[in-house]
Amino acid sequence: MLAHLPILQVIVPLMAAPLCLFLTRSRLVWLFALIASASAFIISSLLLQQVMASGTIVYELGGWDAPWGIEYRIDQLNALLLLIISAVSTVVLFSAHASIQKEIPADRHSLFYILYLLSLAGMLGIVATADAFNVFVFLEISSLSAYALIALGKDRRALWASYQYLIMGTIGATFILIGIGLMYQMTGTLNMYDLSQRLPEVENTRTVFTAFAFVIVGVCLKLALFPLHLWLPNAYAYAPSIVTAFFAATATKVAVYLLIRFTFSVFGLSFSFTALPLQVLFVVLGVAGIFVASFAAIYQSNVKHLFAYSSIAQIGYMIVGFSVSTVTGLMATLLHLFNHALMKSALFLALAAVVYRIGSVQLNQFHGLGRQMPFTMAAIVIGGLSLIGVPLTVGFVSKWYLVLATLENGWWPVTVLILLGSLIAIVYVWRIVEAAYFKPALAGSESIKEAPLSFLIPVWSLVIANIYFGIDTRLSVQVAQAASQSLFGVSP
Amino acid sequence: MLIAATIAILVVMIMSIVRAVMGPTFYDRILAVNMFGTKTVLLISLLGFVMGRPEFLDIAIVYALINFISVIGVLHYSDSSVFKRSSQQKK
Amino acid sequence: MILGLYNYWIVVVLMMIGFYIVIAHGNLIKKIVGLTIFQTSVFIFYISMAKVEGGTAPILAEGIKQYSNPLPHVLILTAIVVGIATTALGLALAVRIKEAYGSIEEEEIQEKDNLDC
Amino acid sequence: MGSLMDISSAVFLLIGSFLCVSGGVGILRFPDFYTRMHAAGVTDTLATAMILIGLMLQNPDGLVVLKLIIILLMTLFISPTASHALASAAVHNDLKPVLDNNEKVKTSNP
Amino acid sequence: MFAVIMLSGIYGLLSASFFVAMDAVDVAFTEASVGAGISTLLMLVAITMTGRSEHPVRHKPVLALVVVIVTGSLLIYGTLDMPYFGSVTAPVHQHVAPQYINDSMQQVGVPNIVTSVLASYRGFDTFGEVVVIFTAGMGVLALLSVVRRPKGIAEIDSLNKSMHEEYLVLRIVAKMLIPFILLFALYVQFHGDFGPGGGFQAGVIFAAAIILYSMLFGMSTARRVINQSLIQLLAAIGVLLYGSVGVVSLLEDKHFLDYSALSADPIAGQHLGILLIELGVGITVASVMIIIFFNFAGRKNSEQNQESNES
Repeated sequence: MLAHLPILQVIVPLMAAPLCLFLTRSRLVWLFALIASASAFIISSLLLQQVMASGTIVYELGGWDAPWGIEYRIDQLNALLLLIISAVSTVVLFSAHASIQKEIPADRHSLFYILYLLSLAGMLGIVATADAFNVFVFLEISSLSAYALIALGKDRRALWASYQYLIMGTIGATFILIGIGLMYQMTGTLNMYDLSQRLPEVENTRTVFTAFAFVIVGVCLKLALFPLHLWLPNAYAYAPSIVTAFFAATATKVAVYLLIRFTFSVFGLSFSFTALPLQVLFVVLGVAGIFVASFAAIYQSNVKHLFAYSSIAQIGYMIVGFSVSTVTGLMATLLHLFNHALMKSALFLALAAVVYRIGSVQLNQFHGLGRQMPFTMAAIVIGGLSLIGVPLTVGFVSKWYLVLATLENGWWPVTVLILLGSLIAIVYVWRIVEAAYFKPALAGSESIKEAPLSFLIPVWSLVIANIYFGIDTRLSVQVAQAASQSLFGVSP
Repeated sequence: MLIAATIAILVVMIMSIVRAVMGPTFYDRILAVNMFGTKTVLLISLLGFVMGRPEFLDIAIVYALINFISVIGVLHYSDSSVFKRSSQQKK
Repeated sequence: MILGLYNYWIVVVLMMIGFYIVIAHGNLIKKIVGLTIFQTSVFIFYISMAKVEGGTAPILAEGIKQYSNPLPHVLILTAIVVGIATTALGLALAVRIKEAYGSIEEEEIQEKDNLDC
Repeated sequence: MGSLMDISSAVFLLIGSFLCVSGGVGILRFPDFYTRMHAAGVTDTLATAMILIGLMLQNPDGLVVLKLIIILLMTLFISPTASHALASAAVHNDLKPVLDNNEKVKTSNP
Repeated sequence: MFAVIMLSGIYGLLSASFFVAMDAVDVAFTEASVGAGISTLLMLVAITMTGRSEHPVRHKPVLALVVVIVTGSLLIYGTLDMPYFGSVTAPVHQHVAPQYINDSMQQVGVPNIVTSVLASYRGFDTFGEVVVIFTAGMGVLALLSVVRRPKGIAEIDSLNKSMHEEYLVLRIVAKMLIPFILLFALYVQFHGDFGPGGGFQAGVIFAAAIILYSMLFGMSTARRVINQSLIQLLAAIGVLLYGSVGVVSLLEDKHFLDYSALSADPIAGQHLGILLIELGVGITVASVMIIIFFNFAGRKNSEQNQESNES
């Protein structure tokens, strides 16, 4: 069975989703979904081991050879992403049962799990596949389920946010579709590896240039890169908390993965960074994103909004690392991918616990929570510290490499700006700390208790991972380095 | 001769589009769309012959069906919305 | 010579009409109509890419040498399905928005949203 | 024999096309809805029949003719039914003048 | 608003005729039933629920225009280096496609190349497509399903009846047509190997017949015929049927969706595999379309109910 791991990775959650309809009780469905997600996690860790040991795995679906059939091609980069997605999904799903009891009407519970699994399967599918059109199909699976999940939020603004996301997401997907079509037209193939072989022959044509532009813009829409980020804060803020925790940690990561995959593997490094002034463009957008989103975060009164804006800022960091386009820069991006998934899932899951107890995430409701929910709040503080990039947390590791990468290239103004951006992060994290620890508790809030264990265990396992990977960086750095080196090695 | 018939049908299709755009009442539009649909059925059967592959008449059948269903649907829903409004007026 | 590309230009114009409706119109249903047009134009683009001069439909029959390219047809079949799925979901959302906000105009919803905050 | 078939097929197609075009002119030029419907409904059925029969004569081959007959039967069923439904719906709503006014206000400014 | 919907319906029909002219018969089939049929119907239902009035645009969308023009001109610029329309030497026709055209008969044994590519070579895409449809069905359920039984259902029924008495002719014709449509759907389902058609188109046609029935005979009558939860299970079964074909090939230690695992003779295996997965596609598509439509219409009925209760 080991040879079939790549496909099992996607198929397990995908097949589990319709099976959920046959189970009637909400708890059973939850257990089933949890088992499916956990097995996806186990598969992904096995895959990562295999890839690190023996290099890229190629799996042909339907037994047809590559350019004619669809193939899965797992290298270090995908394996890392697969691990992140399935791990976050499993941990988050652990506390889903308690959380959605409060946030979603009872008759929608099994639908929630179905959509959740579909979305998970969609993301895994995007990451695992090596076929450009297959990317589009799985992108739609994950985004359609995402729209529905976000719309399940209690607030009516969830509907509007979901609608906006739908419009933006569909435009993005259609742009990607146009880009794929143009590429196909010039090369006659859809397989990514085959494309990378055949694109250099035609790389000076205007069509390929247009294809590149469309793919990049489409991916950036999904990525919520700075000027195209407008859908993200509301979608994250009004979705059910579990959904926010899952998407904040994974959805944009998948888009970053696509960006890296298309620029590095498909179009090739030399083309990607000469056709458009991509380097300058992305540095400017990335840095602008960091500042605009961080400043916006300071003025939010809804904590979910606050962290959503900080997500946009973090995407800015990833883009800066990406635009440096050296091994170190890409490594920093990948590390930040990994680390940001850890911190954001911890933070939003802790927020889910807060919602479970007090039913709101307005900052002024947080007063005195530091004493009433000490463990949850401590988790938020550590997550926040990680967001700032304090040493001994994961945030420090990735910022360190980012700074190294920019200095290596002699971009010291960018370095300064990155450090300044981190200072702003201190401000917004401090606002939460201030509200939770230094404000008197609200009247009538004495009854608020610590969150149940079903929240605390996943939150704290994420927090401990945050600290562990901040101290013992061997594993994450090793994988990220291998991935970025292979990307630079493969690209012509 | 096939070509001539095709052209004639294309002309009629354009005419019915014009009617559909101009209106003026909502029923005119439905009428035009309905006519457009039947003409499409004809066009497709003709095209099959023009291209020398007349096996594709299945599509024409589907068209006829879909056309019928959508006209019924339009009438059904327009009627019920009218009905809704009249009930509101009674209020 | 340049006329050999005319069909793509028509497709581009159609696409842009759809795209314009999506971003410029405030009515939620109209936006979805625009989205449909946008997507359908992309389908037309793929299909016209597949056409071969003198070719016929890719169903094997005796005595026919030249077929059009079947691959884009397959892709577009899939994409049409994706399109109708998106449309259905978008319309469902619009209906719910109408129930929750009492309006399907972008600006009014935005105003009501600002009041909520 | 072959030429006879061809000629008759051509004649049928020609009549069909002519009817089509006249229907099209009718739908454009007639003054109000009911007359337009008359033009469309009448020519639709006959023109379709003519063209389909013309096509049948083009290729007298089992399955194709069968399908053409199916299409013909379906249009013979569907087209008058649809016209009938349309007309009755219009009449039904015209009987309520208030609604009619509403209708006009709404549709003249869509 | 109605005009907009009508015209978009026409656009669907037109693009479908264009697809026929471009030799894409399968696509035309689908676009006809989807673009002109189902999606127009859905939009109609949606606007009856949201109201058909529309406010004039107040702001000047200059920015939108600029974005559109920039994108458009980029695309035009991109077309300049494209191979000419219909050219035989375009790379599209040189690289992957010829193999499909030349070898699919030996490898898959199905004359319709589109079907063999769809179901066999790129079978996984099609699996994704089924899942997309399934996702949409579940999403619509999550958004629109109404739990409580509408109270005044009998009242609505009688209203429906009075409304439909005018449709007497329609009803009789429909009664004659519906069995034929269902039969035709089955024909399309199983004839997909040889001519245009296949699971998706058959599913849509099947669903269209049910929708026609429910429109003419009232939603509650149709509900009596088709059980809601049964149809949800059917949607899941379709996906599972497709997936289990793949799982069987995994168990035989072949690659996922390798149909040669199904039978000793590879061609027979391909035939069986394609038959099964097309069936899965058909079941899922038909049931999801019915789910979507019923939930839209059911929501509308319950809305009307509330109104009539209020008045």
